[in-house]
Amino acid sequence: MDEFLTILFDFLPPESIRFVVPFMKIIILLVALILGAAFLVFFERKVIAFMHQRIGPNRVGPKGWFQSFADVIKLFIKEVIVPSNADRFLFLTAPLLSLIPALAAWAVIPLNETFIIADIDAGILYLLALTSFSVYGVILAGWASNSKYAFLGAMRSAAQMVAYEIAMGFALVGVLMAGGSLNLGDIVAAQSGGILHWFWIPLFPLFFVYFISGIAETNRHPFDVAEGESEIVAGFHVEYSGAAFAIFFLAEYVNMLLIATLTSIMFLGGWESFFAGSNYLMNTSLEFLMEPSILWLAVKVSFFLFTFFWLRASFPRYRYDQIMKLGWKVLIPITIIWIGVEGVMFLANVGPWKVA
Amino acid sequence: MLENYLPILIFLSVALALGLLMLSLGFLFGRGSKTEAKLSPYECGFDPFEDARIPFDVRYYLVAILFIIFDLEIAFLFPWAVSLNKIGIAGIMAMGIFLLVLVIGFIYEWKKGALEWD
Amino acid sequence: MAFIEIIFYVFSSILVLTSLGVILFKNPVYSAISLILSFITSAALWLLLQAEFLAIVLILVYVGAVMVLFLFVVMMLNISDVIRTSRFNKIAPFALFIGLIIVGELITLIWIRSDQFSMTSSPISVLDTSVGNTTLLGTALFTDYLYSFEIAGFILLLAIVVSISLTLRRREGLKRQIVSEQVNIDPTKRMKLVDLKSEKN
Amino acid sequence: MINIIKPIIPELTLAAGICLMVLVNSFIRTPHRSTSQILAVLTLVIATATAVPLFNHDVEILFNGQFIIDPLAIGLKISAYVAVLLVVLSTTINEKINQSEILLIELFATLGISIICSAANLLTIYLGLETLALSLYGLVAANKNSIESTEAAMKFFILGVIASAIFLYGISLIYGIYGTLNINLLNVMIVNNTLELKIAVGFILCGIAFKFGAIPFHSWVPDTYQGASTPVALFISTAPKIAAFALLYRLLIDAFISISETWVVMIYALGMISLIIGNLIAISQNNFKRLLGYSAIGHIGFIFLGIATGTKDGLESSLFYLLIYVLMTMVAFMVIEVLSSKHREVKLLKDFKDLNSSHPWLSLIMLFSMCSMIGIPPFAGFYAKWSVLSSLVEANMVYTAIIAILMTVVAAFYYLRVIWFIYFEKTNQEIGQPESTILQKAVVSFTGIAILLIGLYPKPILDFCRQIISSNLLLD
Repeated sequence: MDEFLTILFDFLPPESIRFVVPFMKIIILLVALILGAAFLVFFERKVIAFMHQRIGPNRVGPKGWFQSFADVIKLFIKEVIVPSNADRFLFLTAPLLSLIPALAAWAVIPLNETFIIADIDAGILYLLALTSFSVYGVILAGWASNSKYAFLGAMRSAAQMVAYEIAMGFALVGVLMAGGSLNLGDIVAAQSGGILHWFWIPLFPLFFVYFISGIAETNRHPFDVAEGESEIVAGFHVEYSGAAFAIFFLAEYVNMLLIATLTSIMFLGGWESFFAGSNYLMNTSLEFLMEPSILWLAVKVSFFLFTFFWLRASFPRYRYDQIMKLGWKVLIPITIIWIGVEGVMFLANVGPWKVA
Repeated sequence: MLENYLPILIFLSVALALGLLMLSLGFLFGRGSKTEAKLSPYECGFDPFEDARIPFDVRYYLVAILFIIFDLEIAFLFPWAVSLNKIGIAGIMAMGIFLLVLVIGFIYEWKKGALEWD
Repeated sequence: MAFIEIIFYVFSSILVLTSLGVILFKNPVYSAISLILSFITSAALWLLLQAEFLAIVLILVYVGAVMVLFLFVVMMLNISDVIRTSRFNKIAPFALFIGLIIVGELITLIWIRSDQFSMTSSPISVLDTSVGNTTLLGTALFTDYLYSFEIAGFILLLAIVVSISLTLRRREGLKRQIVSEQVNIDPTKRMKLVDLKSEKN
Repeated sequence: MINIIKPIIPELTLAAGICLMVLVNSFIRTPHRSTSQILAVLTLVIATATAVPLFNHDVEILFNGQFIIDPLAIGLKISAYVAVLLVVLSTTINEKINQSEILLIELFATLGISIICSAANLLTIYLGLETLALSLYGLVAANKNSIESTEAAMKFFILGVIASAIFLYGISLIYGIYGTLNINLLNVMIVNNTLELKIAVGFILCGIAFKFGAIPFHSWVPDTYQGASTPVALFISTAPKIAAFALLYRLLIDAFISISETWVVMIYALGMISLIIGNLIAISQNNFKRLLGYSAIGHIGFIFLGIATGTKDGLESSLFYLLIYVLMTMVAFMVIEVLSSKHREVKLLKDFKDLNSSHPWLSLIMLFSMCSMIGIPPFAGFYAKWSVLSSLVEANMVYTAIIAILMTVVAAFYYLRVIWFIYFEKTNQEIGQPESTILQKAVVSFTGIAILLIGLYPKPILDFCRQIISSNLLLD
């Protein structure tokens, strides 16, 4: 990718290459993300419709495939209402504050061995920092709207995100102990091999906790009390309309993609093949299945995305005290205990880590 | 090392630009009339009686404080987890004591009811 | 490397502006947001000093946690009251005086004595870049600075104890969900079959 | 292994006691005072018992230059533990504030004091300082339902964080100049007195002065003494002062002895202002706790003057003065604590009216404390003042000594006022029957008599101070 882009922009002065190449990579990634988010909305509706035994969107385009584009156009030609009591500047800044971290997190995510925008050492730390930053979009949206429902939603959401971020952070520590690096590429490399070499087996509780807190962090069902329709209308974005709402919407779906991708990378071996190192496929015509590829990552990500929808269709919304209880009293103890277990495993030299 | 952070800077600017673009597109295409009722905050059809920014339960602050403490703990755990191979048994024991102290704190929170939400 | 210098000046001017914003904005929420921005820009400056781990932890802890608490507090204030009773002008001369002293000291330090600073070796050259910044920090923290690290653990415990003892008020008469009781319900105690004799005409 | 563990056994004891107390507090719904108190007392007794044999331990620096064990550290630790022990023993149960948590936080503070006493690194000093400061903020605010206490805590907290920020700024300047935080290394590296060093020492001195409560960093002292509940004020006025002395010693003597001419001037100025202004303001106070706050400032002035002589003799007498001061002020607060009941707190001077007729024994003890604070022989306070004054004279600071004597006369005025109220004012208002236990009365009596006994035979304490100070090889 890098070489290709370098050759492509060969005509530019050499100093600018280091700006142009990442820029082009970013554009490619952003287009993919936005398209992904658009189709994700469509799939969500289709999957849930399937589970409800309905048809779902089927009017726009063949079998409804262009539904999301119609939605996007609709959203953009709608009026952006800024309520009269709202703090105008913050009201319009809040959506940006939730979009920017959601997108910028992708900078450190490798999609295969070579495609990564910023290969920094402290990748996971960067991700955690950005995740913690995303709470501001919600809080400020709620405060700036100057509406009671929005404010309540923002407060709920902030306390919830805060609780689940700790569980998430502890789960990440477990991954780090196993992977021995903060760099996501290195973590995938530490899992090289087939499905039995991935971290989901030694870190099963953390895998579970991470995905659940990921759902809670993105304010998705069944943890969506921040926008619980039946209680506080639409929560923190009750006053948002048109393009401003679209930004929140985009951020939410990009975050879903992010959580699914991260879970795949950290616990399911990223782009490694399910069959890597398998003796049965060796030297057969199916040997190509053992190669690592971005497609494997796509399969894993799709599975987690499907799980997002599946959970949404299956579970009723949690009550708020139950959410807090789950976060503080179930997930955090599990992660702390498992970190202790990992420490013991490390001392006893069992597990995936290499003792130097 | 710094070289690796340049794309992040570019990415942040691009993301900001994208957000601003979306907002301005919304203002550009989205036309409509602004009426007083439309611009008032959403509140069941009534005019709101008071400012929406009301005081709320002290419990939220407690949660935020506890979050800071645990966040710091995570910040300590990160360098520990990646240097496990280098610090040896003594390092692992050190973190064991540290975690033990904080687990005692966690038990205290739990038993005192600071984690209850009612 | 001129580009890094440009970045440095951009971020430092943002830092200065946002720090001014913290004290000059009348609306405390805006002050808090300025503070957040200034943390982010100082993190960027730390990054320029190769302090990768610390820069990101600055964002993680201060922006991600401490400022959330600040915003909680500030948002609860009745904004119009706060603006009216702002006593900024009374304290300003004193604060300005202290600020000027500190600025003056820094200028003397950097300007007049800059030749002495060369005696401390530049930290960047010492670092072994093949191992990550975080790993190096971890290695030092858990071996050389073990004692301080454990003290930090106790300070955190103290913070837990103090914050709980200061903020927690038990409200009376609340009903809580006790899951274990719900799960361990004995159906025979909840339901009773009663034979009702049918009415006879 | 055992060689590393042995010097830190007192700290480990405290830490284990703290953990145990946190657990006890979390599992017992309504913790009995006695459980917590017994635990706290046990912890402190064991800590003291393990610290005493370490007094003759070789001077050693452990944990990569972060922990030092020398007679100074151990001596100050023992004094602090004993002081806290007496405080804990005399604390009454009171349902209004959560007493068991107060005891717990006091143990935390003791741990902080311990850390400061044997810190060999500016980082450890700062950590110990923050442990202590954070617990003190919590203690002052512990009386959640009292506006006075909350206000005092707020003031204390804000001033405290500013002071520690300034202190930290000084430390970072030092680190910027010398590239190390290790006190021994600093002592070797600091040879010439540069401007930036002076600035850094000035900043650090601000932090120290705040901890002591010297003017102009004093404004938290009267407010917290007045606002905090009596057991808390009792604690704040005693053990943390010992920590402040350790802080001063570790920084100014251990690290910056080679530039003593710089900080001696600053200490002298601080001491002089505190002595004069503290005593003058104290005259007009009607609230006894507030009065003790201002009198504390005056005493701190005395202690600073002793240090400002810059001689070993002056340091010894300052330390002696400090220990005696801790004892005297402890007695004064203990008497209020014992007199106060659940329903009313004795705090105004007029509450003492005619105390003699209802509580003659407590009145006598209060008389001991006040006379000692004035410096009337044969009470301990006399020897404390006398030793500081004589070291001042020896250091050719005769005029300073004269001013100090003058201020003692001023101070006598307000201390005598207390005595006047106790013995000569008549009132119809009965002071209620106190709810204090026999244990508390025994502790008060013990400390009260100790003032007299030390006054009659000051040699052991003086020798103790001499041994602590002269153990330091860095002093000339």
